[in-house]
Amino acid sequence: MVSDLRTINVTKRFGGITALNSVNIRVEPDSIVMLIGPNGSGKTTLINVIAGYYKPDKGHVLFNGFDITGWLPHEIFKTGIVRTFQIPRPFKKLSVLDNLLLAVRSNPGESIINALFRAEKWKEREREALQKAYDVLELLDLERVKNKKAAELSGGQLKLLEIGRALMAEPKLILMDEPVAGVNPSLAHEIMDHIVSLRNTLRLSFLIVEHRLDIVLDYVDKVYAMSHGKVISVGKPSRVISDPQVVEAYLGG
Amino acid sequence: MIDILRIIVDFTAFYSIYLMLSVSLNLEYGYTGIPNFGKVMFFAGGAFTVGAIAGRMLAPLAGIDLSKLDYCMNNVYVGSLVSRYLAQHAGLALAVFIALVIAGSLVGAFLGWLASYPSIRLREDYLGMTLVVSGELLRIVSLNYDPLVCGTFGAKTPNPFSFLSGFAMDFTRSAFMFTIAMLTWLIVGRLVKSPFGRLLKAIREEEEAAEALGKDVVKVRMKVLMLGSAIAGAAGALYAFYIGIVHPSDYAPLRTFIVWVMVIIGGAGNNLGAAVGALIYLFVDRTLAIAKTYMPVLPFDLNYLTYVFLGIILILVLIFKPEGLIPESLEVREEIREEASQ
Amino acid sequence: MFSIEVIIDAITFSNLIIALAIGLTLTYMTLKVPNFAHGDTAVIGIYTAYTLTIMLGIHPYASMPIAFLLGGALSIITYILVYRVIGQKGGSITTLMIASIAVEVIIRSSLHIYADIMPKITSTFFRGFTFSKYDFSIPIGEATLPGVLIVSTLTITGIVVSLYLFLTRTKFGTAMRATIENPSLASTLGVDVEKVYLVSWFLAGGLAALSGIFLAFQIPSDPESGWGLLLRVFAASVLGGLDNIFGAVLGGAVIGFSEILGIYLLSKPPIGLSPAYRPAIPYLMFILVLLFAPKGITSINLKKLLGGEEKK
Amino acid sequence: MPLLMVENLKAGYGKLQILHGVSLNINKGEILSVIGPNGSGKSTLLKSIFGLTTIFDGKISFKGEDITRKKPHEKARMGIAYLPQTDNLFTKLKVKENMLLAGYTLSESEYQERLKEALEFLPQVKEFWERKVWTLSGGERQMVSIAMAVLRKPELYMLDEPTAALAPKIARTILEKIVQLRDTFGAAIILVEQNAKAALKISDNTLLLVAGKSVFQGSSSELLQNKELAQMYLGVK
Repeated sequence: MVSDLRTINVTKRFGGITALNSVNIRVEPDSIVMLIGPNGSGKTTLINVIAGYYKPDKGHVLFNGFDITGWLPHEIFKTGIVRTFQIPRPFKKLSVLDNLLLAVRSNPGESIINALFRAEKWKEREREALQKAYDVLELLDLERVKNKKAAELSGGQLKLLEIGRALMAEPKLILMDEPVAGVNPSLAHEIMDHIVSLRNTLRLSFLIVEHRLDIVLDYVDKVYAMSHGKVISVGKPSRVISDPQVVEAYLGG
Repeated sequence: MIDILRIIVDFTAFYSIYLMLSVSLNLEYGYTGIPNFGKVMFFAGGAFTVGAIAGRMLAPLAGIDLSKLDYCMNNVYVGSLVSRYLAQHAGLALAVFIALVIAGSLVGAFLGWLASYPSIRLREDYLGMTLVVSGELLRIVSLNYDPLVCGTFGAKTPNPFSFLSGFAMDFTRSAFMFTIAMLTWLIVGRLVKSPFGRLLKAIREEEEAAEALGKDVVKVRMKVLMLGSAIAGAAGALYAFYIGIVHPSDYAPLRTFIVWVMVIIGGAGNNLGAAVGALIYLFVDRTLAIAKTYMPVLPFDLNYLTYVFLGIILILVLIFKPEGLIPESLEVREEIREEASQ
Repeated sequence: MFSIEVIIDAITFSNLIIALAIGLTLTYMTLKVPNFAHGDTAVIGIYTAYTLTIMLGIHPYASMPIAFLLGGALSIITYILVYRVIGQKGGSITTLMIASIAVEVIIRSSLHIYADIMPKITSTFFRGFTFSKYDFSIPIGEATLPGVLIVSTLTITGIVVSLYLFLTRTKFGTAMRATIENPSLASTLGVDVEKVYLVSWFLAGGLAALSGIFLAFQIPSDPESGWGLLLRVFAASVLGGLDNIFGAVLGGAVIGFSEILGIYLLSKPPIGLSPAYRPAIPYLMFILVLLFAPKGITSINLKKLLGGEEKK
Repeated sequence: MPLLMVENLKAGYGKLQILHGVSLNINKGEILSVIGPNGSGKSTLLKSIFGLTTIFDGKISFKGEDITRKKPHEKARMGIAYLPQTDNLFTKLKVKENMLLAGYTLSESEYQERLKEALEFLPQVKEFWERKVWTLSGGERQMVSIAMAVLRKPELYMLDEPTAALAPKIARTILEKIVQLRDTFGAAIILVEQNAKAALKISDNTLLLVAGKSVFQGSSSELLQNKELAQMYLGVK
């Protein structure tokens, strides 16, 4: 699966504040890239620009060479970029299984005509999706709760469901906003193990915003450090966290 | 005996109309979360289609030259001549009936498409107000603009079942109406059980998450409002034929309220709930209407007391059982699961 | 261009809409839900005054304080019994709106029952009556100023001024504005938020019932009068932005004037529209405002004029 | 006996646990800064002490009294002032109206007296007395919110990132004012700061929070000399 994301000089302003100032990043195929930086450094804004929730004022977002700048969120999804939310947003009154099935890409059963008159068109698809959903449930250890309302899950399970939905969508690149925040350490390591194995087996790429450096750092290939809307350091994890500029930005000089 | 049968036949006709309305509102509000406070507008759209077209279209066939007489001043007369003509041409009569019900639903869908423009952009409170106001705007225009449904005169609708008479006619008409209503109910029931129905609930629960999963929320809302309004339009057309006259003042906001009562009491987000809600409402309403004829003369119109009761019941349900009598159920997808495990 | 009668009509009608829009905005700011029963509260005022006039011979203007208290009390009761309970149970905006429509239907139908019963007791019609025969008038030059113009203008001006002073010059009024903006912060400072809401609902209901009386001086009234008023008040409040009382004053004036002056112009040749289309003017304006300036006219202009920051 | 004592606090929002056991002590006349990377639970700690989160376990005592389950307004009345990072002012109201509300529960004479004190402490506030809050700059707003707190004469201030998004010069002025709060009124102050260096300079003690746990607790000078601070702060080790 090919996946190559680049942002070129992406700039985004809110009122008088420049949230992103000419940001260039690249997520290479089959890689796990991490974005770090103190509060207000622009990490989530960058995710929102890439996922189509904000339009950048300047610059471009390229995915596999296509210019996807300013596309709407549901159009971005179609390119294979899928995002997760910092605070999980499950469909609360639906079962865990339905939450997963909803993430299926271009389900023919989601059109009125097919739903009513062409069951043969979507039943097959639904069956495949169900098989896949079971794999995902097993992978994320959510089998026991598959027929529970999403509203009844624990905080950690909701985080997993958020990731599960992204996996169901046959992504090429997953944008993750704090996947392990508020998750206990052993589960957090499990989540990161999953991410690495997905990269290795399905060859997915990840762009991860996370503060839990203690947990995540060991798993990633490359780190971008941001401060005040700019990229201030990039490279191998060990290099970036010992970069004096990064330490300075965190400590607030 | 025939009295009871007549009551049942009359009940069935009304039930068909209200079932369609509550099913359509449930689709919009219960499943998709669109608070349609202007239901009566789409209902009126269907009824006005019949009122505006039926008499005028069929008059030449009955040998009336509309250029020589004022249709609105004479529409009762024209209507009865047309009915008499249709009595001789059963096939044509039924074709006209079906065609106009379809036309009514198309007009409903068109109005739904128009209404979907603000409904996509507005918050729920603003949307609620907008739909109420739009419904009233349509009523004021129809009351004053004669070429539509003859304003305050009202437009007589021809009776497409006049080839029958007496109980046979009432029975056949109710049977037709009930068939259409049941078909609607079954179709919507099938729809909400499908992946499309699942998508509707997802949009209701978390709009942004649905977008993040590639769903075109705007388009889906638009489709739902058009479909719901098409059903309401068809119900309006049936109502126009059943009552025999289309009078704009009949399409007051109170009708919207009644449909909400049915959906909330029955249980929003459950297709069976919509059917049960309509049944309960109609049972109370018809019982009171019949009881009225046997009761001593009250110093006021009993209908008003009915509305007071309905209002109180609605508030009590909202407070103590907001999920309704038949709450939304969790979809377990047994059938497909079994097939998958094979 | 406009005769003095038309201007008088427009001012009197606007006064009414302004008073109602102020009340609607007050309650909207507390719960963020449009109160559909607001127009009916005005009709309760009309019926209170009418009953007192017919049965006790009290002049409609003299009934205004009683109508105020009654409307306010009713408004508080519905708030406590319905909206507060549903709000505490976590009811959504839509749920509250449905409840509000139910309250509207209950009040309107009760008024109908009242209007059915009363004629049998008093041998007088309780529908389609006006107070015009009780009104006084003052001749000025060529024209005659009807009493309702003077009384309603003085009353509404008095209300707006005293409301302004109350909200800006008193500690409780300041606390009300603070609560409306940020209830949780206000409560941490020791403001009794619940009391603020009760006062808001009381004032809104009282104002509606009191000013409703002016309507019956202008046009025949019946239990259905409240509904038509309500939709005009929606238009006025939305035009005013629904987030400040002075926007409501402006919105009320714009809607009231456009309706009266608009239909006057449209009904004359060359257009010659039927005057029955009159309510279509505020309804159309409402839809246009929502489509093109959904936050109301005042908010847009204020922000641009003062160069204020954007607030989420 | 410390003024405020937090023992093994576990708290979060609904089902989501953010704090996994945090303990701290603070005495009168002391500034305690809470530092740590974002997402470590600094703001949650203040909110939890003030009673705005779900507390799963642990104990909070103020002046020897167990206040773990007390409601925010009760805590406010006991003498704890909490200044959230945002929404700590009525933006549509004038500065003087905000001050009036800060003294809402006071009698008129008491209010005038306290107002005098507050304005002596922060004379700058008089300069924008008649202006609506939304027309003020971030630094001016911060002054007003501190003045509002001073008016209520609390024994414990809890300030959540009072210098966030402020220009460095203004941030320094605010920090100076915080030191003065301690020196003039003998108040205890818990200061949550993103800017760790600046916070360490003015505080007596420091609590370093990483991933919802206290990693270091002790005198600020001790921490400043600690060579591994940076690594600890980033939460790598």
